[in-house]
Formats: sequence, structure tokens, C-alpha cells
Amino acid sequence: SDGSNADRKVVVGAAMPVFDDKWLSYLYDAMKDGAKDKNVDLKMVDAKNDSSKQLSQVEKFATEGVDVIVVCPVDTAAVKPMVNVAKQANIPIVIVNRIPPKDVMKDVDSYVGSESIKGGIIQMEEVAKILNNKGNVAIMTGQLGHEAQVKRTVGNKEVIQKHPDMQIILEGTAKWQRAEGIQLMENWLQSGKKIDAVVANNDEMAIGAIKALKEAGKLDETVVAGVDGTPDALKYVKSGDLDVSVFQDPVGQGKGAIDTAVKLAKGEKLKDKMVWIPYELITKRNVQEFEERWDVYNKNKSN
Amino acid sequence: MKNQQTIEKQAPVNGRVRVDWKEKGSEVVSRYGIFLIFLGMVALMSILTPHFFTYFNLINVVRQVSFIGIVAMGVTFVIITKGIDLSSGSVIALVSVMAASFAQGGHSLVVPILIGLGIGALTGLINGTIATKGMIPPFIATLGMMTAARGMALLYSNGRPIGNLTDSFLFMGSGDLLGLPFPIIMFLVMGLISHLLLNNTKFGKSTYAIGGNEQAARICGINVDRHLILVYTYAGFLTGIAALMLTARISAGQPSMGVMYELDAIAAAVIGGTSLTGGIGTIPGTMIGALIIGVLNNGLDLMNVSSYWQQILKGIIIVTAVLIDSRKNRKS
Amino acid sequence: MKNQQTIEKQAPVNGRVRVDWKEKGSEVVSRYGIFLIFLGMVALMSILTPHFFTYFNLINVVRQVSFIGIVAMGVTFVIITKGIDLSSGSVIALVSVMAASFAQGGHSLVVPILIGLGIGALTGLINGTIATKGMIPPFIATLGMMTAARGMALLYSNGRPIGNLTDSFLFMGSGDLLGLPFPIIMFLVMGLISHLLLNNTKFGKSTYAIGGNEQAARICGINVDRHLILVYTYAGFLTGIAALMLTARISAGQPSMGVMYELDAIAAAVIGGTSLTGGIGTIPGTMIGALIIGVLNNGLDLMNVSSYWQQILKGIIIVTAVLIDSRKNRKS
Amino acid sequence: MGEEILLEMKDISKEFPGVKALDKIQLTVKKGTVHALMGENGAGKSTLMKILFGIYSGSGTISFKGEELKLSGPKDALKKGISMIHQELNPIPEMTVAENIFLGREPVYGKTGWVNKKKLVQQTAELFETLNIPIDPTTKMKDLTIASMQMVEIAMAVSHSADLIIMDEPTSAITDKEVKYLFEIIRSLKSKGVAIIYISHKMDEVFRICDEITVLRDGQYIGTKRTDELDHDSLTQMMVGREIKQVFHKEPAEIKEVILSVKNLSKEGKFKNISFEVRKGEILGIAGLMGAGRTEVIESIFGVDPPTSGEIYLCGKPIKIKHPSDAIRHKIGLLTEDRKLTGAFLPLSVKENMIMSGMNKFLNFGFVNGGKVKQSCVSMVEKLNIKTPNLNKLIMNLSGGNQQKVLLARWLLNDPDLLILDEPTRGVDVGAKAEIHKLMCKLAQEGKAIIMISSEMPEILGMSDRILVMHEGHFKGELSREEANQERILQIAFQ
Ligand SMILES: Nc1ncnc2c1ncn2[C@@H]1O[C@H](COP(=O)(O)OP(=O)(O)OP(=O)(O)O)[C@@H](O)[C@H]1O
Ligand SMILES: Nc1ncnc2c1ncn2[C@@H]1O[C@H](COP(=O)(O)OP(=O)(O)OP(=O)(O)O)[C@@H](O)[C@H]1O
Ligand SMILES: [Mg+2]
Ligand SMILES: [Mg+2]
Repeated sequence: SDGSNADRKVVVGAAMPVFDDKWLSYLYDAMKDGAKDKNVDLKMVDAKNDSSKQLSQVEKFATEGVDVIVVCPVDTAAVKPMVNVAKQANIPIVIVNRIPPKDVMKDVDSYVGSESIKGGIIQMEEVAKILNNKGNVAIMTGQLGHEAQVKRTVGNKEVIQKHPDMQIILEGTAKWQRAEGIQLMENWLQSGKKIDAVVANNDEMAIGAIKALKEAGKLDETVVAGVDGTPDALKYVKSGDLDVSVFQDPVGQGKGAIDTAVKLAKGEKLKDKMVWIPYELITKRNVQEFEERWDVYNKNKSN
Repeated sequence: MKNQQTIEKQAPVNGRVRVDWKEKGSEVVSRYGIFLIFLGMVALMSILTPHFFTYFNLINVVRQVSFIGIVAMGVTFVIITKGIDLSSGSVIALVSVMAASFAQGGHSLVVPILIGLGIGALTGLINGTIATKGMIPPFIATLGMMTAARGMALLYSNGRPIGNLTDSFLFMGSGDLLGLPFPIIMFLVMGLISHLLLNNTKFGKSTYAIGGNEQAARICGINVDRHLILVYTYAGFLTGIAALMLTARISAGQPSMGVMYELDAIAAAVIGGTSLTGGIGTIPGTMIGALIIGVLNNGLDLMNVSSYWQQILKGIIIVTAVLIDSRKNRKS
Repeated sequence: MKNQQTIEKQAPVNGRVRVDWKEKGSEVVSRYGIFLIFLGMVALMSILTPHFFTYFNLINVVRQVSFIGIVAMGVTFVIITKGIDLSSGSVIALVSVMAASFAQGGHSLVVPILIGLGIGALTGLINGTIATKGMIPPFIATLGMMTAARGMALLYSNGRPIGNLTDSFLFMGSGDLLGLPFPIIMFLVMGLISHLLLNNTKFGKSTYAIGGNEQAARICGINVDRHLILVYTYAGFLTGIAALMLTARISAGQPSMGVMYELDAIAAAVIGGTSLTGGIGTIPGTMIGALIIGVLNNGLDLMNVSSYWQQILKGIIIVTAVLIDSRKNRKS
Repeated sequence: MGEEILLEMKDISKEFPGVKALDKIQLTVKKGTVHALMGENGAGKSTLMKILFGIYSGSGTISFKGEELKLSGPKDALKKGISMIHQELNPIPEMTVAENIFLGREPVYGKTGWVNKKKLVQQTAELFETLNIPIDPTTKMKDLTIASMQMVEIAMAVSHSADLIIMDEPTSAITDKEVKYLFEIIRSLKSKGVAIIYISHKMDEVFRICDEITVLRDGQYIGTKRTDELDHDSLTQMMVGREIKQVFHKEPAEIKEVILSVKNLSKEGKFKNISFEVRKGEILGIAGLMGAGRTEVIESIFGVDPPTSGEIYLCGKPIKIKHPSDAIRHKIGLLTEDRKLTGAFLPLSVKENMIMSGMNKFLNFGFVNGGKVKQSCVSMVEKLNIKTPNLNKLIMNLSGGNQQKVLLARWLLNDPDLLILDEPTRGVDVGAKAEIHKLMCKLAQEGKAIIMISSEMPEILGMSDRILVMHEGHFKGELSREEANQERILQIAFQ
């Protein structure tokens, strides 16, 4: 590294929600890369989607005395006690990816990411555009009660409400999984309802829906939308199977979180408390751009 | 019958085997009880939604069920021996990512299949060996495998799906054979094989014997440990088959696959009449058990019951089905 | 020993048990085996990472364990009767959202507590009633509850967390009493109560008796059904306590709370020596079992072991712990 | 005393699917008497008693102490003054003797439900003292021998201070010594006005202790007589409906070469330096008190729990038996002493129970040949006179004696050269006993060797060509058929 940090290594305690999620795995990689670049000692732990476990992990970081805590919350409703712990221990806390309510935000040192609800809005707005603001929509949700499931679905519904000719005719959960997505879509296809668009909380489920639609020969007449924009999902966008996806930039969020954390640890002043890494719409038109971004990232990484 | 007996009193040997039709009747009800419940459920769904009882939908249901159904067959063997297998879901994930990584072209179809079946069987072998030789409860042995296999799947795949699988591999998930989807064919074939194995071979009889009375089984000359290891291995092998087909079906190996499948598989077996206290269970029963779960999922989806209510209803209906079934048994 | 026996010859019945000190010794090892393994694990962790054996970290571990630990106590009762409870995790979620909705100010602290404990106990009552009166396996009865309770939690909360809880309510999760976190106090208190209940009361004796030989219990005039219903109710009640404290701790009622807790609770009981075949188990054992799981999670986090490797190691270590323990048992 | 009627059961009927277990049964028991209930295996004795104890419900009327008796369950029966020793032992293995005895009625502090453990042990100790049972109340049940468990169950039934005690085969698992103690207990109960219903297949006991006898046959009421109106033969006639010539009738067989010989077999803590041989055509009896180690020796030979040292020779050749499958391969069979624990596969059918040890011979290309199985099993059912409606009946629904016959059939199907029988007629009725004995003789005549362990002296004396006496894990001596009698056996055991 550049030698400017002759002082001791910054220790970052990162409390992450769950490790067996594809998009999050890119976020973690980005954080690790960021940590390597900045010569940071990154301690990353897995809460297995359990808020109380995450809280304990944050407490442990506090008693261990890390320089800064980064949390990607299992559930934003449970962030408050974590922030309290950090405050009491006088350790700066950065929240990534999932934004807590306003009254909690005032005690948070920085937020890096976007607003989950926006992902759902962007996604549904594009679907509405393709459908000319009318048609039957099926919403495929993630594991019920998960932060991203709740917020993205709310975003979807907000948009639908604005369009009187669009209605949600089906809603069901496929638990973030491709296999469940196929199954749910198969069942929906048998339900005799005319489905103009399938809007899924993530790309994996959308890909599942695509498989079922393809088999039934109905993919052409159905719009499919997902969220995430990870490299394998982009292939489906490129081939035209996945009409809409929403890019949530794991590299931007991951590296951004580490950058911000290091600054806070060193007592530097932040330019902005809110580091927005917005959702971006992906369609066949601009998919190239995102593929290039991944290529660049992967190349840098392998260097 | 009274007269009959009075006559028989004189006879020196009254150990004759009488056929009693009334008993036969109630035996039929108790034996096929769950099948009747299944038919009732199908009838109900057909009334509730016109889209249920169509050829395509029924094919659809059976195909969906076939994966869990095949896993549940192995689980049935295990439960009959008084064991349990909590590792199936995670093993599916492990097999999935490992087989997928060898199905990306360049390899012949044989390689991923052998790897998939091999790993499935191997995990079973480990489960069985730990449970028997280590003398620890199968619950713990397979719980350990459940945790460890998931970890290995994640580690191997770095938490991401492994795609780009060859077309020949994909056939196992989406291909048709004799006009039926390949998974359905496998469901039926493995069902038949497992049924014959359980009912008509020494292996099967020994399986029942161990579950019925392990001590007595030993005295009858059955090598209990070795047999149990084989049972777990067979369960792992069947899980491997399901995992390969599932991977082919979604055309990717995924480390997050199969979460909670173990519970569905156990539920299918128990709904189908397999007793967790050992010694009792049948493969056709388990297949019906799996179909009941499948029909339930499908029907509720078709009727667009909200996800929350689906869960509530699913819980209630499963309990009710077993309730009705066990009441039937009681009468006999 | 031979001489001893020669004297006994005169006695009319020679089924007396001789006190054998060698046996006594190995009994101690087998009885406290899991405790020794626990100590070994603590020692190992202390060597491997300096952050482990500090006051604050140990408090942290115990607090983290206290929730699952309390649930596991109820599960221990259930397993001793040869039953199982798969619903704990989902019941935690149901209690959590319902209690939270009454803890948002305007209500006194008593209301959410009564509601929480009441709902916990009620789910247990239902589990027990269905299992006994409906004569269906507890596995299925509680599996149904597992699914249904989760659905109800989601329905009630519309899938969203319920926050803004009153400070007095939050005390149950984050408050200190006598210099110790409230959950730890409750862990110890409920542990003591459960231990006494199991060991020193008629209720406890009947619990062991039913698990040891249900037929015998019936013959001795124990109302088996009623007793089992009470056992499940107590388990539900304890789950309610854990759920209230968890809700207070994260200051929100969550419908997605407690996923897979049932498995951890069962694992804690089994690691602690409770036998799934019934009739055997202790509360201190279960508490140690829960602590073992807690120490494992905490230690692996402290050593910054990657999450994937953590899972693999966790699986292996749990199996190993029980393996070492059961080997001890075998010697006796 | 002895004329006041305590219990009157009228027209009791009970049906199980496929079996009319009881058909209009009558039973009248007087206060302060011992009333025997006799009948072949499956006659319905236990079923009738289970109805009386509230385990089953049946039709008909019961009056007890002058009032009509309607029971909701065993608890009710106990409350009303009826207690029962059950045919099958019902221990709770992980609990102590004291806890077993006072289960459900533990002494508590006040009304707290808090068990007074000290008093629990003390009460048990007092009970044992009055009954002369030397068992430590704090022992775990699983650490007791079967005989001791049986004594505990007897004590438990007595401790309820009931007006009527049902004893369903209380002596099937204990030896003469304990029987003597039991009879003392019974006499003292009688003198206190307690009535006892006594079920046993051991005729001599019935004549020794009982005042009246009621006989059932195939679920039918045959009659009630005073004991002094009956003798051995007439009672048998009543029970079986035909004459049984001689109970322990041994037919001579030609004794040929040695088939099995055992040299210096030892197992630490169990038995030491056991040497013996058995010849083709011979019935070798092993006598000894309960807990002498007889079971341990033969289970060791059979590979259940291999010995620590010593050699086993089969037809002169040394063999190693590490597992029961080795023994079975060498054509040895073992009928174990504990049906429930090591014998029957309770959830399985009669048929499956029969074929489990010799499946190989029913295999065609690896598949079990159903026809062959059925044929063999049917012939066994007929040969051993097993009472079962069909082969698919679950063995747990057969009467105890019939279960025993099914297990015997299991080994006979294997056509063994050496058959080891551990308490082969425990709980088996006279008729069946005679048939099992006849079968043993026939097997011997066919040139098979038989080792028989029995705690029933007349059986040992009547059936054996040669008798080994075992005590405290040692072989104490050997008697030929001619020189053996009860006194000499006991003498050798205690010398
Ligand atoms: N639970 C049951 N289900 C079906 N049949 C049963 C059941 N219990 C007993 N039977 C049948 O009822 C008949 C009477 O059995 P019971 O046990 O009363 O005989 P028993 O006279 O006590 O014989 P044993 O001397 O062998 O103990 C038998 O034919 C038996 O098979
Ligand atoms: N479950 C047990 N736990 C402890 N000791 C036992 C157990 N079973 C048997 N023993 C002891 O082992 C010794 C031999 O018992 P074993 O059953 O072999 O005697 P046996 O002569 O066959 O008696 P039986 O006539 O009851 O079959 C006895 O001293 C007995 O106390
Ligand atoms: Mg009987
Ligand atoms: Mg014996």
C-alpha cells in the first residue's frame, strides 16, 4: 500500500445478516477487497438472519473494542439496540444496504446504500412502462418477513396503486429460491389466470419463473422482473428472458462501507453522513454497461 | 362362530388359520386410509378450483413432488429403523454444487452423475457410520451433517450458483421420457425399486426387524451396524438422485438449495404412515404422503390463498390428515 | 466381590445391587461427562483466542444462550416423555409480534407479558391436546404448529416488524438485575425451577415415568394424556418467556424471529444427555448443552473463522462432543 | 371367612378384531380366598383381568364389594381396591425401585406435589422388610435381574393395600425360593381378608395355594370348582378339553457323537472356566437359581456377548463365534429367555417374526418367496398349535404363550443341529408345554442336540438326559438323568 498509513491497522467489525445469499456474497467480497486495499483488519460475522444473534455480535465487537462497527441489519427494526451499544462504547457505527427508521438514523454515524423500497419502485415502474400501465401482475416475494421482501414488495405496490389499470392478481412466496420460483410459477400457470408480468423480489426467483414460463411456452407474452443484477442474472437480461432487473451495486456499497468506516475510525470528518449508492434500472438496452462494470471489477480483483 | 369353536374344542389342533372378512375389511380401511384421505383431498381441490383436475396440472404436481418424494423414500427406510435423517436438505445443496461444477461442458454426462450419486451415498455412509460406530443418536449425527454439508456447499461454490450446465445434464430435470417428465419417471421407478427392496428382500425385512427390536435382530443374525450404515447410504444415494434432478431442473447448482427439505421429507413419510418409533412404514404410503403435501401446495397456490394463510392452512391440513388417518387406525 | 456374593447366597433374592466403586467412578465421569467436555471446550477457546475468557465476553455468551436455553428446558421435558417439539421457533415469532403489539405504550407492562406467556402456553396446550387426544405423533402435531404459528405471526404483523416498544418492556431484554443481565437471571431462575420441578415433584416423576414406560405409567394410575398436555403447555410457557425477552432485546416484534431455534433447542437437550427414546434427561445437562452451542458460536466468531468454515466446524464439533460423551457412557 | 362374595363378574364379553377373546364369562371370588384362573394360552385370562382392572372395556356386569363396578381406568381400579401384577413386567428402567413402587402416589410434603424422597425410600424399605424382599430401594430398576423386578412388581401390587389382588403369572420369572416367599405373602394377605385371583400355568402351585379354580377355554367359561374337587388330570381335562397323558414325558433317543464342546470359557465378572459338551440326540439341562449366569454362558456361546477367553469346538473343530450370525451359520439356534426384550419384533406380523432368522432359505434371486414363506409358516402354526387368526396378525396381539411358540417356530424353521432353549416353556400352558416337550424329544430323535435352561425343576428333571448345575457363574457339577433329583441339584448348587 501507499505508506501513508504508518499507524496501526484499523479494525472493522462487520455484522452481516446471512452468508448464503448470492447478492450479499458479492457485497462481502467487495468489503473484503476494500479492506485489503485499505489495509484494514476486517472481522466479518454471520447472524444467520437472526436479529438477536446480530445484536450479540455487535455487543461482542464493542467489548472487543474494534475501531468501527459496520452493520448490514437483518431487520432494520432491530437496529436501535445495536446503535445504543455502539454509542455506549463510543465506537462509530456504519449501517449498510438496509436503512433504519429516521429516529434511529440520527444516532447512526453513516449510512451507505440505498433504500430498499426504491428497488421495488424502480422495478415496478419499468414493468408498468412495458405494459403500458395496464395488466395483471403476479408478485413473487422472498422469504416472508425478511427486510428486503417487505420493502421491495411495498415499493411494487406503491407503483401499482398509481395505475388503476394494473392489478396484482397473484402473490406468493418463493423464499428467494430459484427452485421454489419454478414451482410457484408452474402452479400459477395452471391457475387459469392471465399473467402479464411476474415481478420477483430477486433475480433468482425471476429466473425460476422464466424456466417455468419457457416450458409452458408463455415467456414471450409475459414480462419478468427481478432485483440484484448479479453477473449470472445479467445473462438472462441479455438474452431477453429477464426483461427488467434492478442493479444494487454490491461493489459500491461494500467498498463504500469500508471507506466510510475507515474515515470514521480515523476521526476524519465525513463529507456526507448519507452515502447514497442508488438502485439502477437494468434492461436489455443498458445491460452491456453493467457487464462491463463487473468485468472491470473482476479484473481489478484478480490483479 | 360359537358353534364353530365348540367343535374346534374337540379338535386336537385348533391353530388353523382362519380368514376373517370383517377384519380384512377394517384392515383395508386402516391400510389404505391415507390413500382415501388423499383421494378426498384431490376431490376437494377439484371442486374448489376447476384448474386443479387437469392433465397438465396433475403432471405438474407429480413432477414437483418427485424430488421430495424420492428423498422421502430413503428417509422412510431410515425412520423404519428408528433413525432420522436431518441432513437431506443440505446434502441436496452439496451434491448440487459439486455435480454442477462437473456438468459445465467438457465433462461427459457420466461424471456429474457419478459424482452426485457418490457424494450423496458418501454423506449417508458417514451419517450411518457415525450413528452406529460412534453410538450417538442419529438425530445428532445427521444434524451435524446438516450443518457441515451446507457449509461445504457454500464453501465450494463461494455462496453462488454454478450455472452453464450442459444440455444433456439438463435433461434430467426437464426432459421427457415415454411422454412423461423424467423426474416423474424416476419417482415411479425409484418408488418401485424401493418398495420391492423394502418388502420383498432380505434387506427390507432386516430393516423392519431392526426397527422392531434391535436386540432381537442381532440375535437373528442380522449385522445391525452394517445394515444401518447401508440404510443411511441408500438414503443418501436417493438424496443424490433428487439433487441431480433438481439441479438440472433449475439449471444451476445452488448452495442455498433444499433448505428445510428434510422436514418435508420426514413429514411425507410420517403422513404416509411411517412410525417414528420404528418398525412400521411403507413406500407407497410415503409416496402418497409426498403427494398430499404437493397437492396442498399446488391447490393453495391455484386458489391464490395469501402466503400467510397458506402456511396456517398447511399446518392445519397436515395435522387433520394424520388425525383422520390415525382415527381410522384406532377403529381397527 | 466373590465373597460378598457367597454371603448373599443365603438371602432369598439375590437381585441386590452391589456397590462397585470402579463403577461409581465411571458413573461420575459418565454423569458429568458433558460438563467436562464443556470445560474442555472453554479451556480450548481461552487458549485459542485471548478475547474469549473475559468477563464481558462470558456474560455475552451466557446472555446469548439464555433464550435458547430456556426454550430447551421445556423441550427437555417434552423429549423425556418421548415427544418432540418442532414449534418453538415459530411460537417465538407469534408471541413476539403479539406481545409487541401490546407493548407499544398505552398498555401497562403486565398486558404484553400476560399475552406473551398466555399465547406460549396456549400453543403448547394445543400441541399436547392434538398429540394425545388426537393420537398423532408429536412430530406431526408440532410440525403443524410450526407452520401454522409462523403463518399467524406473519398474518398478524402483516409480515413486518413491530417496533416502538415501551422502555419498561425493553428492560426484559437489556436490563440488569443484581449486576447481571435480566435474561441471564431468568435463565438461571427458570433453570432452577425446571430442575426442581423435574427432580423433586410428582409432576417430574410422572414425566420420567411416561417416557420410561408409558404403559407402566398408565397402570400406576397416572393420567398420561393430561400430564402430557401439561408438559407441552409448560414447554410453550417457557418458549413464551424466551420470546418476550428476545423481543425486548431486539426492541421489536418480528414475524421472522426464531427460525430454526427448535433445532438448536433440541440439539442443546440432546447434547446435554437427554435421550430421544425417552425417560432420560436433566435440566443442568440441557443448560450445559445450550452453553456448548453458545461457546462454539462465540468462539468461532471471535477467531474470525469464515462463516462457511464455521458451519463445517460446528457440525463436526457437535458430533464430536456427543461422541466423546457417549464413549464415556459406554465404559460404564 | 371365605363365604362372603367380594367380586362377581357376569356375562363378560370382549372382542378384538378377528378374535372373540371372551364370550359371556362368569367369575365369582370370595373374600379371603385365593381363586385360580386357569386356561390354555390365549384362553382369555389376561383379557378378563384387564377388564377387571379397567385397562380394557368389555360388555357384561361387574359387582365388587356389593356395588356395581364401572371403571374409567386403572387409576379408578386402584382407588376402589383392586390392584394387579401384570403378566408382562412393566419396569421403568431409568427410575429407582422406590420410585417405581410409589409411582403416581409418591409421599409429598403436605399438598405441594413436592416429593419427600427420604420418606419414599423409607416406605419402600419398610414394605420390603415386611415382605422379606432384600432389594435396595435406591437401585435403578434396569440394574435388577428379571426375578428381582418381578418381586418388585409383587411388592408394588401388595403395597396398594387392596381388597383384591390380581396376580397374572407372578411366578413365570422366579424360582422356587422366591415362590416360597410369594406364597408366604399370599397366606398372610389371605388371613387379612384379601382375595387373590391367581393365574399360572404351573399346576403344582395352583394346587398348593388356591381355594377355588375357574377354567376358561378359547374365550368360553368352562366351570368353577373347589380345588379339592379336582386333581391334576381332571383339571387338565377341563382346560384342554382332552387328556394329556404325561406332562414331562421323555422319549428316549439315541445319543451319538459330541457336537459342541466348550473348554474353559470365561467372561470377566459373569462366569468362569465353563467346560462342557453336548451330544447329538441329547437334551442337556442346565439348572441353577435365577441369576446363576446360565443365560450369560449360552448367550456368550451364541455370540451375543462373546467370551473373554476359552474355546468352542463344533464337531471337534475349533470355531470362532463373534456374532449370532456366525452361530446361525454353524446351525445353532437360540430361543432367548426374554420375549419382549430379545425375542419378539412387536410391530411385525407373526409371519415376519417367524422367518427373521432364516431368511436365506426363502430367497429366490434375492427376493423373498412369499409362497414358500406362507407354506412353511402355516405348517409351523399347525405343528405348534399356534392360536392366531392369520399369519399377518401382529405378534403383539397374540397371548404370551402363543408369542413364545412363534419364536420357537422361528428357530425350528432354521432346522438347527444344536438348539439352545432358555426357559422354553415360560408362560406356556400345559397343553402347549407337552407339545413343546414332545417336539424336543422328536428333535433329539432326529439327531439334534438340545441345551435347555429351565428354572422349573420338574421340567429339568423330566426332560434332561444330563443336568449341569450352575451357581454364581461356575459349573458346580453334573448329574445323569438317573441320579438327579431336586435335593441333589440344590445340594450341588450350594456345596
Ligand atoms: N390387544 C389385542 N388385540 C387383538 N387381540 C388380542 C389382544 N389382546 C389379546 N388378544 C387375543 O385375545 C385372546 C386372549 O388373550 P389373553 O392374553 O387374554 O390370553 P391368556 O389366557 O392370558 O393367555 P396366556 O396364558 O398365553 O397369557 C388371544 O387370542 C389373543 O390373541
Ligand atoms: N441387566 C442386568 N444388570 C445387572 N446385572 C445383571 C443384569 N442381568 C443379569 N445380571 C447379573 O448377571 C448374573 C447372571 O445373570 P443371568 O441372567 O445370566 O442368570 P441366569 O442363570 O440365566 O438366570 P435366569 O434364570 O434368570 O435366566 C447375575 O448375577 C445377575 O445378577
Ligand atoms: Mg395372559
Ligand atoms: Mg437366564
